[in-house]
Amino acid sequence: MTKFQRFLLKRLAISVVLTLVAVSVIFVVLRLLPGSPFETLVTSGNLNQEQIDEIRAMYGLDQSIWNQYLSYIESLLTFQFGYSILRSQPVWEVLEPRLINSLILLVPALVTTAILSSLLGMYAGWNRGSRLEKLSIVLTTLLRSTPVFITAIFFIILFAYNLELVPALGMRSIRATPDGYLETFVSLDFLHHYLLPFAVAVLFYSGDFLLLARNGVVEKRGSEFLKLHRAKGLSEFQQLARAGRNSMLPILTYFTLRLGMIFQGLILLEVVFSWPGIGRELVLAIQQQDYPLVQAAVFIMALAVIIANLAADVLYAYFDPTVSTNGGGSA
Amino acid sequence: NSSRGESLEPNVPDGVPETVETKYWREWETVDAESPPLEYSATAGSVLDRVPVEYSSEDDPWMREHALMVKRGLNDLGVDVTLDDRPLNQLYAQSWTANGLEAVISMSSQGPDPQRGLDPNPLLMRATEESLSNYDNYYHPELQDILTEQAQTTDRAEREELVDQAQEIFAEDIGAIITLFPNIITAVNTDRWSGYVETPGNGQTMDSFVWTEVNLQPETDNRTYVKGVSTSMNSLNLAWAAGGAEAKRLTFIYDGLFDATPDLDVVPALATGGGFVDDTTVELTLREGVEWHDGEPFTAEDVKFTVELYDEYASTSQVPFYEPIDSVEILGDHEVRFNLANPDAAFMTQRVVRSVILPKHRWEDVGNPSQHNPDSPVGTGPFEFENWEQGTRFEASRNDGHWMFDDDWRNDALGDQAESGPGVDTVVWLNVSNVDALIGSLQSGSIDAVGTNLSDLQANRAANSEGIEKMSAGSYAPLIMKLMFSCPLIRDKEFRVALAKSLDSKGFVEDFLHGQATVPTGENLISSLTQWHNPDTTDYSYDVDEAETILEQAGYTWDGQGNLRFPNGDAWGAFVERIQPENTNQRRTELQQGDFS
Amino acid sequence: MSAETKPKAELYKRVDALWAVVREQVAFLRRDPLAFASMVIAGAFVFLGVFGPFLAPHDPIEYTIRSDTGSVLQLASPSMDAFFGTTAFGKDVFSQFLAGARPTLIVGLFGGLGTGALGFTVGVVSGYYGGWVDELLMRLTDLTFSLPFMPMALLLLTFMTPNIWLITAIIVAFLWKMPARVVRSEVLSVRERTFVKSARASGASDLRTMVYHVAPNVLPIGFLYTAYGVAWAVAAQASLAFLGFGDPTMTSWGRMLRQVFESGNIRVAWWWVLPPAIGIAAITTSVFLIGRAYEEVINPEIQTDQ
Amino acid sequence: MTLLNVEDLKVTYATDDETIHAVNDVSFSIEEGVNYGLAGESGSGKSTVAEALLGLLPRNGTVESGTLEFNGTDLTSLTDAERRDILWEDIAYIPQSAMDSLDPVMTTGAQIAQAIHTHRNVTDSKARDRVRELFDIVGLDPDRIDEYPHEFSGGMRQRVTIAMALALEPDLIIADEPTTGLDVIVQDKIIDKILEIQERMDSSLLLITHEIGVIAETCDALSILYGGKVMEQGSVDNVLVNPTNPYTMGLKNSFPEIDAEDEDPVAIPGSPPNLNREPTACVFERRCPFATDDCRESHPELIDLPNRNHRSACHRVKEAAQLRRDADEPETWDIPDTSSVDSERGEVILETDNLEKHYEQSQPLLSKVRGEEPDYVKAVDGVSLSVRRSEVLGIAGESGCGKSTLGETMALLEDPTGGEMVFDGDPYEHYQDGNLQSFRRNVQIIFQDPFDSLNPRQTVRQLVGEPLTIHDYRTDEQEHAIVETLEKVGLTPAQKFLDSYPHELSGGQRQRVAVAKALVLDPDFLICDEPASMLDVSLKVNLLNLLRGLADIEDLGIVYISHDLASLMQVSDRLAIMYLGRIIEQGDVDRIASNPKHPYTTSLLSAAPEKDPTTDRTRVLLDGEPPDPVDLPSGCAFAPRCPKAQETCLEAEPSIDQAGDKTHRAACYFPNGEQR
Ligand SMILES: Nc1ncnc2c1ncn2[C@@H]1O[C@H](COP(=O)(O)OP(=O)(O)OP(=O)(O)O)[C@@H](O)[C@H]1O
Ligand SMILES: Nc1ncnc2c1ncn2[C@@H]1O[C@H](COP(=O)(O)OP(=O)(O)OP(=O)(O)O)[C@@H](O)[C@H]1O
Ligand SMILES: [Mg+2]
Ligand SMILES: [Mg+2]
Repeated sequence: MTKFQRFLLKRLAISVVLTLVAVSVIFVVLRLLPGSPFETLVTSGNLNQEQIDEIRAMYGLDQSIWNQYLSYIESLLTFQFGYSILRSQPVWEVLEPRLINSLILLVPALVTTAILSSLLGMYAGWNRGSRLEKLSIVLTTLLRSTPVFITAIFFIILFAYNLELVPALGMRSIRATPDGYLETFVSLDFLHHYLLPFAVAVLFYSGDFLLLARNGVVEKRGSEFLKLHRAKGLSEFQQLARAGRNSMLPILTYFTLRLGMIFQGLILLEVVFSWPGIGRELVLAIQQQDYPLVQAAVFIMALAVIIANLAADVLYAYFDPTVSTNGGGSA
Repeated sequence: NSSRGESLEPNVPDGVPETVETKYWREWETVDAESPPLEYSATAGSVLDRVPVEYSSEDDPWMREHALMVKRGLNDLGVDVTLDDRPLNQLYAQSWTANGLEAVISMSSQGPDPQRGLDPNPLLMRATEESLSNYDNYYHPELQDILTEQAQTTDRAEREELVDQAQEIFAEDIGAIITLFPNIITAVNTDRWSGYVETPGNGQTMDSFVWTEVNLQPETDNRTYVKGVSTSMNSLNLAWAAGGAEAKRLTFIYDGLFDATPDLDVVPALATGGGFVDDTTVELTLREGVEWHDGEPFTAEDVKFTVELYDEYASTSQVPFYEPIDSVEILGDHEVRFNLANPDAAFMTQRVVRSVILPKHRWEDVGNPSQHNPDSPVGTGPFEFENWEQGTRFEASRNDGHWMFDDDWRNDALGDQAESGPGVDTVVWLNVSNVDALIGSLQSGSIDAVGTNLSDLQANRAANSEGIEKMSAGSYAPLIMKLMFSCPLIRDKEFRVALAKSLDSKGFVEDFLHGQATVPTGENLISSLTQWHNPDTTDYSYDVDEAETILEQAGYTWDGQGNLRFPNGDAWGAFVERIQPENTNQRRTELQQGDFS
Repeated sequence: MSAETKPKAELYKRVDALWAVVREQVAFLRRDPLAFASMVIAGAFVFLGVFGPFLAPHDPIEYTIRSDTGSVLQLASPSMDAFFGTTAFGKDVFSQFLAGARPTLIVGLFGGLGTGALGFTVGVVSGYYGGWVDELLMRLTDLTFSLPFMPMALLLLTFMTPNIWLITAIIVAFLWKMPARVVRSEVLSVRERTFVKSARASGASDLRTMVYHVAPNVLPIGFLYTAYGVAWAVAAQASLAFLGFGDPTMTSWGRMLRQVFESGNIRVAWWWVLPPAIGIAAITTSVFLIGRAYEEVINPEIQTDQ
Repeated sequence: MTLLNVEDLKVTYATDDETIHAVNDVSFSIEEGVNYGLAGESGSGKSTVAEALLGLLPRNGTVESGTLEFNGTDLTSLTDAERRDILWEDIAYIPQSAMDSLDPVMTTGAQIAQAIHTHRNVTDSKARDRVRELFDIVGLDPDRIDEYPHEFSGGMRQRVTIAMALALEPDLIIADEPTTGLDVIVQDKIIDKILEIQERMDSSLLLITHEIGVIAETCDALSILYGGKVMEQGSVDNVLVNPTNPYTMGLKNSFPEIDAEDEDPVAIPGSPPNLNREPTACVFERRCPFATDDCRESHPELIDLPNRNHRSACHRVKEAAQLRRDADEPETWDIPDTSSVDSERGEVILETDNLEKHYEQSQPLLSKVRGEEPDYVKAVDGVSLSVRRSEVLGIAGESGCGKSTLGETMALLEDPTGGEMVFDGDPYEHYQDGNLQSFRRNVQIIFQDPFDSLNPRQTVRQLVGEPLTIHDYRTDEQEHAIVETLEKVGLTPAQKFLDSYPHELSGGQRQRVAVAKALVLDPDFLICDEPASMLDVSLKVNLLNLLRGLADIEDLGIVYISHDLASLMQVSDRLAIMYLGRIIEQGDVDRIASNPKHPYTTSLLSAAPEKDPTTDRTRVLLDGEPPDPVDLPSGCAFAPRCPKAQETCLEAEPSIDQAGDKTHRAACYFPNGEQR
């Protein structure tokens, strides 16, 4: 077994344990919640106690907490998310299209911003002290630090309400009747709706990548090895490329981590734009106390983070020639 | 309990406790708690503790204003208030555990569920001891008897008499405070369609009734009617749906045994006639020649099957219908008999109306109907299912042969509001995420009507556009302020009366709802829009001075800063007497207590 | 020196030393105009947070603005009666804006300080002791990383009635991991520095070494993350309030935005949107900018050519 | 023909609040095929000159004026593209810190190939062949060209940069301190390699270093820089044999030499000038014992001296011969003569017997479960030695041989894993068992790095006072104790320093504070782990003298650890030579210096460069690197590298008593003395 494999194994084990713990925490928190969707029915005076008990039994809410926990763990880990209380559908059937909608918005946005902002950041770092650098930093800091829903509201007011360039809400125009993912996503109407949330997501994340790339390059620019590259007669651009290459690893790692946090990070974006994604669905489910749905959505989000963390560590260990792969700490 | 302001030294007549805590004064069948979740005590001569008042601003946009109105009223009496804005689900959660209210006053608006407009029971019966919804622990012996009796009185006239009495007693006793019945306000495009039907509690465009949709006539070539809504259906399983939207919208696809008109009158639907043969037996004749949307004929088998299925799998939305039915017998192809477990007066006025009958041939092979989500629900209703995409759209098309599309029939049911013409072809519900977008879509023509409650301001804003009109209809669903009857303060009827008189509901409706609500005469749960309304109930009209006088006479005093104090001395003795279980429904004078002012 | 004055003098020295550290730490403000401007904004914000509710001309929630005829001024644009216009129920936006700064400040400040302090402590302890303590604490941060903040906060707030202290606590409970990790890695490198070994060689206890030698040298990072913590906390609080999980008893900027958004009035009532939105954006951005300018100063690696 | 001609070069650095005049009117020229040296203390502007030549100045650096002519073209007038063409093709560069000069995410071979591709139009495989060839030339395994920099040791990385410099056979190689940071043996090998290759290629070399000895051995001509000014220049033979500038004299004198152990090195007191304005007086004036009013008026011109190829910038250049004589006397430099008080050695205060410190290597869980014996790094592997009061025991050895570990184990900062240690009559277990504080009070350790051994957030008062607080020692007169100690280590007046933070002090001052911190508790025993290696020569000498004085006057027992044999010779009474965790030779200083018995000692001694260019030394170059301390060969650990190794050496390990007598022992089967 090589050192790397050993490291991989240990990281994997940690991730599994983390998943279990995280899932248990979610369980405990969910069980602490009072009430359930049936309360509405009781309040309206329509159900008697027997009927309530019957329904609870149907969803396993009458079993001992311990049994509920076990069957919960078992079903989550086998991706059997159960049956949505409110939607009378398997949870996965509810979540799958939302997940796709979220991914279709967020992944391209993240990739775009990672590439563009990193390049811009590298360029800014290389021209440290220039107006471009200062401006880009202030601008991205503004976009990065302002909560995303505020940026989104500003954009809606400006581009949708005042300039009327794009629609403010939704993923497709309300009268559209697409069939299947292809028809949904490959259309001008979709693009029209896509632009605004996409732009906000891109801008929101631009700050982190820009600063990371900029700091990396600034750091490398004063370094000895770049001096040697310069002495060798490398052109300015080649030098920048080397500095960029040397700053890639943190960016890559960060990208991976961000990818893991993607769903949770932009819940508010989905809410403001009424984007039918998993984040918005989660907020709705929480409001309606649809346990199985909440549980599955939070689980997916946690899992994404855990997997991304794992991937980031592994990528780091794999791509950084100098990293020690004894698996000591995970940064 | 530290009190504010200067309290008086308690001065208590012999044998009278100095302090009275909130507690259960009767054994409650539905409550298993040792003690109520509210801690509020009355002490002779002490300044009243802050009165906790709860509401949920999620309930209605103006709910906080309403709460502030209550606060002002109590402040005017010298009572300080803690307003507790709670998440709606927490407000509901109190009923789940049914230990009672956590606040002295708890307000929430009731949904305009058709059942609540058709029969007085859904609202009135909450005042009975056995009701799960009686978590305010209200009890009035006489009312209890009358309500129990009327629920079993199948004779309409007799029952009406009893119901009238019940309303009088409740209002006089202030079993709760009923401030207003808010209107249903929406906006529609009148350039494209005419024939919007005003239905109480449902307005012109909401989904509890199909009148508008069957009556609409196109003003243009377009026969597809698009309604923007902000809540989405979660499934196509009407009977086992937990939410409200599917139970309403899917009734477009299904028919009930009877239906209700915009006057809240019962009219035949799948059943054409029949009624009680004795106290616990109901026989109905069913409409002949009705076909399911897939072409199968509708028969008594379907009715029997449906009721049994609901019962076996505990349908959530059809509880009112099947609950009293003990068994169903098929008397003929189009004749059924329901055997009821107990005499049930509401059966013919409420339970069979808007009931949903499922096609047996579709459901008999379904394993667990509560987890079944039919791909394409088949009913007998005026509209046929076309397609549904969760959270996006729902589409149904005209079932041309349905009796509702018969002009004569509609003339009967709708009276003046009936219009004739080619009618709609397709109805589309589009999910629009928020009100702002709804208005925008209506103005831009993407939708023809808003199927969500708007505020007056919003409706006016929408109506600013050419061809858009505001629509408003009254509602029979009240805003109820529950009072926690285990709390000594509330148990004092004198205080209840003063409280009722301190609330300026009319002013509130004028100021914040632009008059778009009905203020009832006194604390009457039953709206004047329904057929069960009694207009002659006691009205404790808004009058703060009078309220103060009442309190003063009951022995309450005020300290230097104007804070209200509990009675002291002999007056305290009278107070303690008033709040005893046998006296809590009586005024001071009825108990021959003196004037303590 | 009398026995009495000695501890006093000692105290002065301490205070002086602390003050010197703070002065030294904020010296960068003089050089960076952007950071300076941000500092001014942050100062104005603190002022608003402390005095805003007293300055508000009306009660932000209870007072209703009425026209001369006595009718309620609903959704009125800015005027002399209401500088920032009114809300859908005739409340004074200006008063709400002033009053709304306080919860934002409280959560921001205490959330930031809590995040910084907790993260700093965990980072120092974890990094300094290493071994199983480290392993345990770092797994704990892994765990908080994998529990998504927003959803968890929403869940927690559904069964506990939201109030600002609870919200602050939740924010701290989820955000401490950031400074903890960074401080820890910093401590790992400080721990290896000779002066720490030297402290041990002169017989200093672990606690003493940690408090006097390790902690002060990672303090700048702690400060930095406290600043970021403030920005995160403000943003988190605003986001929660916007989703309807804010403290319902207090007017906050996030809650104001929720009310405009929910009431379907963003399209018309710009006067109701802009004050809270700009308020939040300005404060988070300026705190971030201060943090960034500060980072520029304390991170020797990016100051190589100065 | 003149290859490079630098005329009146002036370079400034702009910083936030001031302008640093780093190089002021420097002129020199390098003939073809000549090795040229640039020497001077740290901060004298050596690197700046090199970077100006290469156009590599950082952004805040500007060439204010002057010409830089290379092969007839003026380098300052070139466009970027033209300059890039000349770089590497004609002028190659070996940067100061080879450790970090290689791109960490690019294989070493690729970095060299990149240089080739940039200038020559060759195929990949040709370039690779060339890289392999270059690796071979610099003595690296050609099969390792695809490895990343971190996979090489510091010395090997330095060779990679040399290989890179040679890639295109340039006319001029600029080597900026190519050996700083490497230990003597490696340094010696690298210098040798550079010379050998450069001989073969016939290129010129501009060698920058602060080690006069290295220049003396390798260069033909040199310039001595101080404060951005050329103080003296000319042929090595002239300048270093007969310096005419007081600065050169001071610099030369402060280099201790191994053979001259009787003569105390003399340091230049004070610190380098502040360069924030152009010099108006002679830059050396403030530290020069011979300064006159003239010197305060202006900086002297560089004057051609009568003998060929020798120039000096000194107002009193005419009196050079006299100054030279005076400069040899410590009194001239105001340095008190301490060597006179030679006290008796006292009783033994610390003794170790077979002391061991093995580090367990981290091991996969699986092997742990299986109960496999873990591997150990035998950093200290059976060391026996003793130190008396008033005695300085020197410990020498190349990097990584376990010197620091030994020091820290003796200070009980590391737990010994075997062997015995007795301090002041009690075994170390006694101290570990609850009496650690009393041990800590009496045994102090001073670390290598003056910049890092003081907490940057404490004032001198807090720093020096802390041990007193911890041990509750002299608490009532703490201030007095602090002042007293500071003055003892030569920080006078002490009051001036009390409230300073470390960053406000110079390196030498910091190291003194560190010493004061150790001495404030009046310890009995002091361990010094390379306390002077980071200091400039003159500061180093000061510190050595101070320690010697402490041993003599305060009756301290001192262990002085260093890889710099020359300074060890100066300060120690006895010497122990360490190799891979063992002491392989031990004895009185003069006996080891004059008659080393172990071949390793011999090579160590021979590796130290001589500052006098006229003396020739015979190098004993060692093959390879020290073996992996995890996997020691059986037998004598030195055998694989030993020029004299025989069968016996590989079979069993010789004990320290193998050769020599009581006062001079060596672990060798074939010691030098006996063979003679
Ligand atoms: N980038 C810079 N900015 C400001 N000052 C600088 C810069 N680089 C060097 N200096 C200053 O210029 C002077 C000369 O520095 P230089 O690096 O040339 O010295 P050196 O002789 O090479 O010293 P060393 O032996 O330590 O390498 C020093 O005082 C140094 O502090
Ligand atoms: N904590 C440790 N764990 C494992 N191995 C160690 C540890 N400390 C030192 N070593 C190893 O022990 C050996 C001796 O190291 P030490 O630092 O004592 O050498 P040194 O002679 O002081 O070197 P230098 O001259 O470079 O300071 C080296 O191989 C080193 O890698
Ligand atoms: Mg240099
Ligand atoms: Mg060492």
